Amino acid sequence: MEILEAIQANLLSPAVLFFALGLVAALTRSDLRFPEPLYAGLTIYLLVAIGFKGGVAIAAAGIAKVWLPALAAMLLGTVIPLWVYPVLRVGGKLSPVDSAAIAAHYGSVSAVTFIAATNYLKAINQPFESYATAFLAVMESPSILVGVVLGKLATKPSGEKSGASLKTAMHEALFGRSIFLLVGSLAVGFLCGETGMRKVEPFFVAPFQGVLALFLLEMGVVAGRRLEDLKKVGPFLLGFGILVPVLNGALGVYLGRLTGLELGGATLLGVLSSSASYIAAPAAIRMSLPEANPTLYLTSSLAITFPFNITLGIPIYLEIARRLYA
Amino acid sequence: MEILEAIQANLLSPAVLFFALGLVAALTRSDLRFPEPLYAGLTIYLLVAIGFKGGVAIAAAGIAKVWLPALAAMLLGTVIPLWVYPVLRVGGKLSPVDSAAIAAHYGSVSAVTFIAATNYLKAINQPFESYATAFLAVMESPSILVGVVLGKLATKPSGEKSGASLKTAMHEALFGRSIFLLVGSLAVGFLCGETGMRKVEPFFVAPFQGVLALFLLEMGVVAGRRLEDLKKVGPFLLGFGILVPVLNGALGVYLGRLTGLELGGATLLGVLSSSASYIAAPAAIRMSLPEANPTLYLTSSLAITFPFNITLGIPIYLEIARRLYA
Amino acid sequence: MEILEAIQANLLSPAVLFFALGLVAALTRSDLRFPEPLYAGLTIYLLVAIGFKGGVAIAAAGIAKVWLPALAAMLLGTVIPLWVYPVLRVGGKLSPVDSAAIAAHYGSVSAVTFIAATNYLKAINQPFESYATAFLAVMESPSILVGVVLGKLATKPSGEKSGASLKTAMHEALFGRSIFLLVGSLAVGFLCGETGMRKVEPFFVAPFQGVLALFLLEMGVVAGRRLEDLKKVGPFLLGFGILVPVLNGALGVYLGRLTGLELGGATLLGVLSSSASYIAAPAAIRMSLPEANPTLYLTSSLAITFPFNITLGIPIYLEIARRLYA
Amino acid sequence: MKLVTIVCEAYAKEAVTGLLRQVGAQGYTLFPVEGDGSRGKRPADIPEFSNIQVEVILKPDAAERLLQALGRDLFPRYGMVAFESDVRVLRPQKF
Amino acid sequence: MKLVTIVCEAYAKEAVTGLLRQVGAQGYTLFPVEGDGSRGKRPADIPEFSNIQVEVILKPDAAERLLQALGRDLFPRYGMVAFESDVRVLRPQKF
Amino acid sequence: MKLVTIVCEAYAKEAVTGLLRQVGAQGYTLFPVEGDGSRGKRPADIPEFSNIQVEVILKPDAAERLLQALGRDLFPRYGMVAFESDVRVLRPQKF
Ligand SMILES: Nc1ncnc2c1ncn2[C@@H]1O[C@H](COP(=O)(O)O)[C@@H](O)[C@H]1O
Ligand SMILES: Nc1ncnc2c1ncn2[C@@H]1O[C@H](COP(=O)(O)O)[C@@H](O)[C@H]1O
Ligand SMILES: Nc1ncnc2c1ncn2[C@@H]1O[C@H](COP(=O)(O)O)[C@@H](O)[C@H]1O
Ligand code: NA
Ligand code: NA
Ligand code: NA
Repeated sequence: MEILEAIQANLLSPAVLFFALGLVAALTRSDLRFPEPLYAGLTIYLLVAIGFKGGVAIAAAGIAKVWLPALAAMLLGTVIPLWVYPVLRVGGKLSPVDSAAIAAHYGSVSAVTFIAATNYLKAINQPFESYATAFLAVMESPSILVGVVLGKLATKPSGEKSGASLKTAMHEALFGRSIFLLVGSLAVGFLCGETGMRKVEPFFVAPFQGVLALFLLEMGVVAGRRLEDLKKVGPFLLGFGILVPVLNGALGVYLGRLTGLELGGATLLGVLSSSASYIAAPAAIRMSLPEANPTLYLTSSLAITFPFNITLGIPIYLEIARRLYA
Repeated sequence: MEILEAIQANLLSPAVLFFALGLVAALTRSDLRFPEPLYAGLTIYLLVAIGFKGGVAIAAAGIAKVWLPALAAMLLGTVIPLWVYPVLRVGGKLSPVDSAAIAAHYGSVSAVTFIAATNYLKAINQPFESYATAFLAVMESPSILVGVVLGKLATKPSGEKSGASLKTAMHEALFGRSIFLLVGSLAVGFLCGETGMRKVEPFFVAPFQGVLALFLLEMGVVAGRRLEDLKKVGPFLLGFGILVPVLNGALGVYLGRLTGLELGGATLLGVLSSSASYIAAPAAIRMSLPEANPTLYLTSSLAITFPFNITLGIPIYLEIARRLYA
Repeated sequence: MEILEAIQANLLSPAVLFFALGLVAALTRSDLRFPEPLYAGLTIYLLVAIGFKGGVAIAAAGIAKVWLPALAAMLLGTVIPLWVYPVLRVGGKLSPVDSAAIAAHYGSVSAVTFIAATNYLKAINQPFESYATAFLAVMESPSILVGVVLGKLATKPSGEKSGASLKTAMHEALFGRSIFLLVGSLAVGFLCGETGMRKVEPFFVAPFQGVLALFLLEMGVVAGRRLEDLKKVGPFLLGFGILVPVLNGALGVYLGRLTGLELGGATLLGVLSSSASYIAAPAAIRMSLPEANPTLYLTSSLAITFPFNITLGIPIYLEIARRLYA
Repeated sequence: MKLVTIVCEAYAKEAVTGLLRQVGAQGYTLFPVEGDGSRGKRPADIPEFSNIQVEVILKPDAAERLLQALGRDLFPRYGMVAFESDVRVLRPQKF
Repeated sequence: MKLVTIVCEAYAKEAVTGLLRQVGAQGYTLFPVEGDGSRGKRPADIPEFSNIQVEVILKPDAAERLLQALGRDLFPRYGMVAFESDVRVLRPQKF
Repeated sequence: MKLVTIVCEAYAKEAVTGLLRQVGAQGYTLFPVEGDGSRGKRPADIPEFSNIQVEVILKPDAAERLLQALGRDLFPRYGMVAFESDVRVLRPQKF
C-alpha cells in the first residue's frame, strides 16, 4: 500500500523525528527550549531562504506560468475562511469573533508546513514546480483580512475604533514580519535570478533541510506545551483541526490541477490550503481582534493541525493528487 | 618525537587557537563576549550534530558492536567518582559535599572535549569508530547520580528533603537540556540512518569544525575569566585537575582496548574518562547539592582540566593508546 | 559604458538587494528587526571569517609582500582625519569635538563595506590580493586615536580626566570587540595556514556571501531608521558623506598603486579609505568623547556613506583603479 | 513622581505605547520578560506567547489617567498586570 | 499590595518559583539579568554563571511569608538578593 | 534602604558601574532594555543604539551621593534617566 509507505518515509525523516523529539521534551518537562533570538533567527533564515528560492524560480519559469495558479491560491485564501466560519458558528457553537479568528488561521498558511512538504517531495524524488513559493506568498494575507472583517461585522461596529483596527490588521497582514520577509525575499530572488543564486546557494540552499530539522525540534517543544490545552478546546475543535485540513487539502489539489499545475505543484497547493497559520495570523488577529480567545486558535492550528499535517497530512495530499492525476 | 609533533598539530588547529584567542580576550579585558542566545544556539547545534552523527553510526555498525564498550563507559562513569572522592577528601582535605560535587564532574564528561578529540583524530587521519558518541551519551548521567548520592550521604540525611533533591538530580541527569539533546538526537539519527543523514549533512556535518572553532572562542573567554579563581582553589586542585584526568584517560584507553575497541575508539574512551563535565554536571549539582561551592568544581573543570585536555591531553591519550596497541 | 554596467551588476547582487529590502522595511514601518544576539552573532561570524581568511592569505603571500601597503593603510588612517577635520570645522561650521568625532569615523573603516567589495570583485571575476584584509585590520584604530586626540585638544584640557579618557580610547581602539576579533582571527589564520583553512572552509568560506546578504538586510533596517535624521544633519553633511568618500577612495587607490598593489588590491584600499566606521569608531568615540553628538557621526557614516559605498561607491573605486592602471 | 510598570503580552505593545503617548508620557523603557499568571505560562521563547514589561515615569495625574485608561480599554482584551509606585527622579522637569 | 523582587542565580529558578506557589502567589514575572555582588561578576553569557530577576505581586502577609522563607531556606544556598516595596495595583483582587 | 534605577545608553556602562563602585555599592544588577525618550527611539537591536537598565541597592546616603554624581558628571554626556525608591531588603547588613 503506497500511502502507508509514503507516510512511513515521512515519519522517519529527520525533520519529523526532531519534531517528535521536541514533543517528548515538552511532555517529560525537560528544560530544553530555544532562546527567543534563536527562534527568531531560524524563522528569518527559513522565510528568507524559501522566498529567495521561490523568486529565482519565478524568474526562471516566467510570470506567464505563475499568475493563474497564484490567483487560484488567493481565491482559496479568500474562500476558505468564508466556508469555515459557518461551520465553526453552527457546528462548534463558537462565538462570532472566535469563529472569525479561527477561520482566518485556516485560510492563511503555515510556511513551515509548506517547507516540510517541499523537503518531503524532494526526498521521495517527486518533482514539483519550485515557483510554488509564490502561492505561499500570496496566500498568507487575504484570509487574515477576510477573518478580521468577519469578526468586525460580528461584533458591534463601534465606528472609528473598528476602522482603526481594520487598518492595523491590514498593516499587519501586508507588512508583518513574516509576510514582509517572504514577499520581500521573493522579490529579491526574482531580481537576482540564477546569477545571484549561485553566490548564496551554500548558505540558503545546502544547509536548508538541516536548519528545518533543528527548527522543528523547537516547534515540537512549543506544540507539546500546548497539548495540555487540548482539553480546554474540546472534541469539536479536535475533529475540526483534522477534517477541515483534509477537505481544504483536497480542494487545493483540485484547484491546482484545474489551473494547470503538475502533480507536485498541485500537492503543494493542497498542503497550503490545508495548513493553518501560526505565525502571521496570530499576530494580526491578536492585534485586530483581541476579543478572540487565543487558546482556541493557537491550540487548533499549532497543536492539532500542524502536527497532523507534517506527519500524516502531507503524504495524504500527495496520495490525493496521485489519484486525481492517475 | 611523535608526541611533540602530535601536540603541535593540535595546538595549531583553528579550534585550539581560537580557544587561546578567547583566553587572550578575557585577560586583556576586551569586551568580547557572546550573547547568551548565541552560546545556547551553538551548544544546541554541537550536541544535536554530534548526537545525530553518532546515532547514524550506531545504526550502521549495529548494536551488537556497541553495547559492550558502552557498558564499559557507564562503568567508568560510576567508578571514577568513587575513587576520586576519597582523594579529594583525604588529599585535598575538602568537605564531603565539595568532594562529592567535584567527583561528579570528573566522572561525567565534556561533550566539547570529545568533539575536539574527534576533530583532532580526523585531522591527523587516525580512523576511529564513529559510534563512539554512544559512549559520550551514556557516560554523562551515572556519575552525576553517584556524586549526588555521595553528597547526600555525607550531609545529614534530612529525610524527605534529601529524597526530593535526589529526585531533582535524577530528573536533571536524565532530562536536563544537554543530555536530553544528545540522547534524543542519537535516537533520531539511529532511526533515520544514512537516508536521513544525506539530507542534513550540509548542515550538521560540513560546517561542524568551523562552528566548533567559533564556540571555543567563547569557551576561551569563559575559561579565561575563571583564571583569577585559580588562586582561590589552591595548588591541590591545580594538580588534581591535571593528574587525575591523565590517570582516568589511561584507564579509559585500557578499558577501551579490553572491550574490543580499535585504537581510535579507545583514545576517545580515554578522552571521555579524562574529561570533566562543565555543562550537565554543574546544572544538576547546583540544584541538588547547592551547599557545594561552585567555585571549586567550575574552576577545576573549566579553567584547569578543559584547557589542559584540549591542548595537551588529547594528544597524550592518543600516545597512550598507541603504546598500548603497539 | 562599463561603469554603468558595473554599477548595475552591483545593484542586482543579493547583498545590495537585501540591503534595499531592509530600507523598505524601515520606511514602511514593518516590525521586521533582528534580535540583538542575532546581530551580534552575524557580526562575530563576519569578522572572524574575514580575519581568518586574511590571515591564511598573509601566510601564503609572506609578510614581505604585505608590510609596505599595510604601512600605507596605516598612514591613510592617520592622514584622513587630519585633512577631514578642518573641512568639517570650516566648511561645516561644526564644533571642534563634533568635527573630531566625525573625522575619526571617516579615517577608520567599515568591515562590512570591505566585505561587500571583496564579494563584488569575486562576482565580476576581478582578481585581488586576498591578504588585503590585513589593511582592514591595521586601518581601524589609528584614526580613532587621532580623532580622540583632536577632540581632547579642542576641548579644554582638564588634565587627569583627559588622560583617563585617552586611555579609554586607546583600550577601545585596540581591544574593542570588533578590532579584537578581526586582528585576533587574522593571527589565528596566519598561524593555521592552509591546513587549518581546509577544516573550517565549509563554515567560514562557503556560506559567507549568503550570511553577508542576510546581515545587510538588518543593516538596511538600521540605516533606514536613521534616514529621518538626515534632516537634522543638514545638507553639508549630506554632501560631505558622499564627496569625501570619493576623494578618499581615489587617494586610497592611488596609494595602493604606489605601494605595488595590483588593480584589485588597490581598489580595496580605495574602498577602505573611503569607508566610514560604524561599529568600532562609534563605540570608542561615545566613550572617549561623550560630548560629541552621535546623531551627526552615526547618521553620516551609517545613513549616507555606507549606503552610498555599497551601491555606487564600490564600482566607482574600481573604475578609478581601472583608469589608473590602464 | 510615579513609576508605572505594565507587564503584558507582547502583542499589546502598540496598544500600550499608544496609550502612553496619549496620556503625555515623554518616554518609556521596555524589555521582554517571561511570566506566569491566570492565563498560564508565557515562556518567552516564541513571540506568540511572550510578554513585555513596560516602565514609564510620569507625573501623578498622568499616571492616574494611564491606569484608568489601561483598566478600561486594555485589561478586558489583553493578559496584563499594572502597578504604580512612588519614585524620586533626577531632573523631574523632564517628565 | 507588595512587590517582591528577587535577583538570584538562574539555577535557583525552580526553588524560587516553587516557593512562590507555596506562599500563594498567583503569578510572577521573570527575566535574565547580569550581576555583580559578593560572589563576583555573573556575566550572563553562559547559563552556568547567569542570574535571573523575579518580580511578584503579593498581599502583604504573603510577601512577609515569602521573604521569611527565602531568608531561611534559600539564602544560605544560593547567591541571592531580595527586597520588597509598596505598589498600588490595578485590580487588587487578582493577587 | 534605597533602590536606585538607572536607564542609560549601553555605552555609558563603564562610566555608571565605575561610579557605583566609587559611592560604595556592594553589587548591582543590569540588563538590556529598549527605550524611547527625548533622544528618540533606542530599539535594542544593535549595540550602537541600545540601552541598559542598572539597578542598585544602597544605603540612603550612598544613594544620595550616587544621584548627585550622576546628575553632575553623567547626565550632561549620556542619554539617561535615574530614579530612587524605598525598599525593604532582606539582610540589610549586606549593602
Ligand atoms: N502576581 C503577579 N506578580 C507578578 N507578575 C504577574 C503576576 N500575575 C501575573 N503577572 C504577569 O502578568 C502576565 C499576565 O498575567 P495573567 O493575565 O494573570 O496571565 C503574566 O504572564 C505575568 O508575567
Ligand atoms: N547592592 C546590590 N544591588 C543590586 N543588585 C545586587 C546587589 N548586590 C548583589 N546584587 C545582585 O544579586 C546577585 C547575587 O549577589 P551576591 O550573592 O552578592 O553575589 C548579584 O549577581 C547581583 O545581580
Ligand atoms: N518617562 C520615561 N519613563 C521611563 N523611561 C524613560 C522615560 N524617558 C526616558 N526613558 C528612558 O531613558 C532613555 C534615555 O532617555 P532620553 O535621554 O530622554 O532619550 C530612553 O531611551 C528610555 O529608555
Ligand atoms: Na490554509
Ligand atoms: Na570523565
Ligand atoms: Na576610511
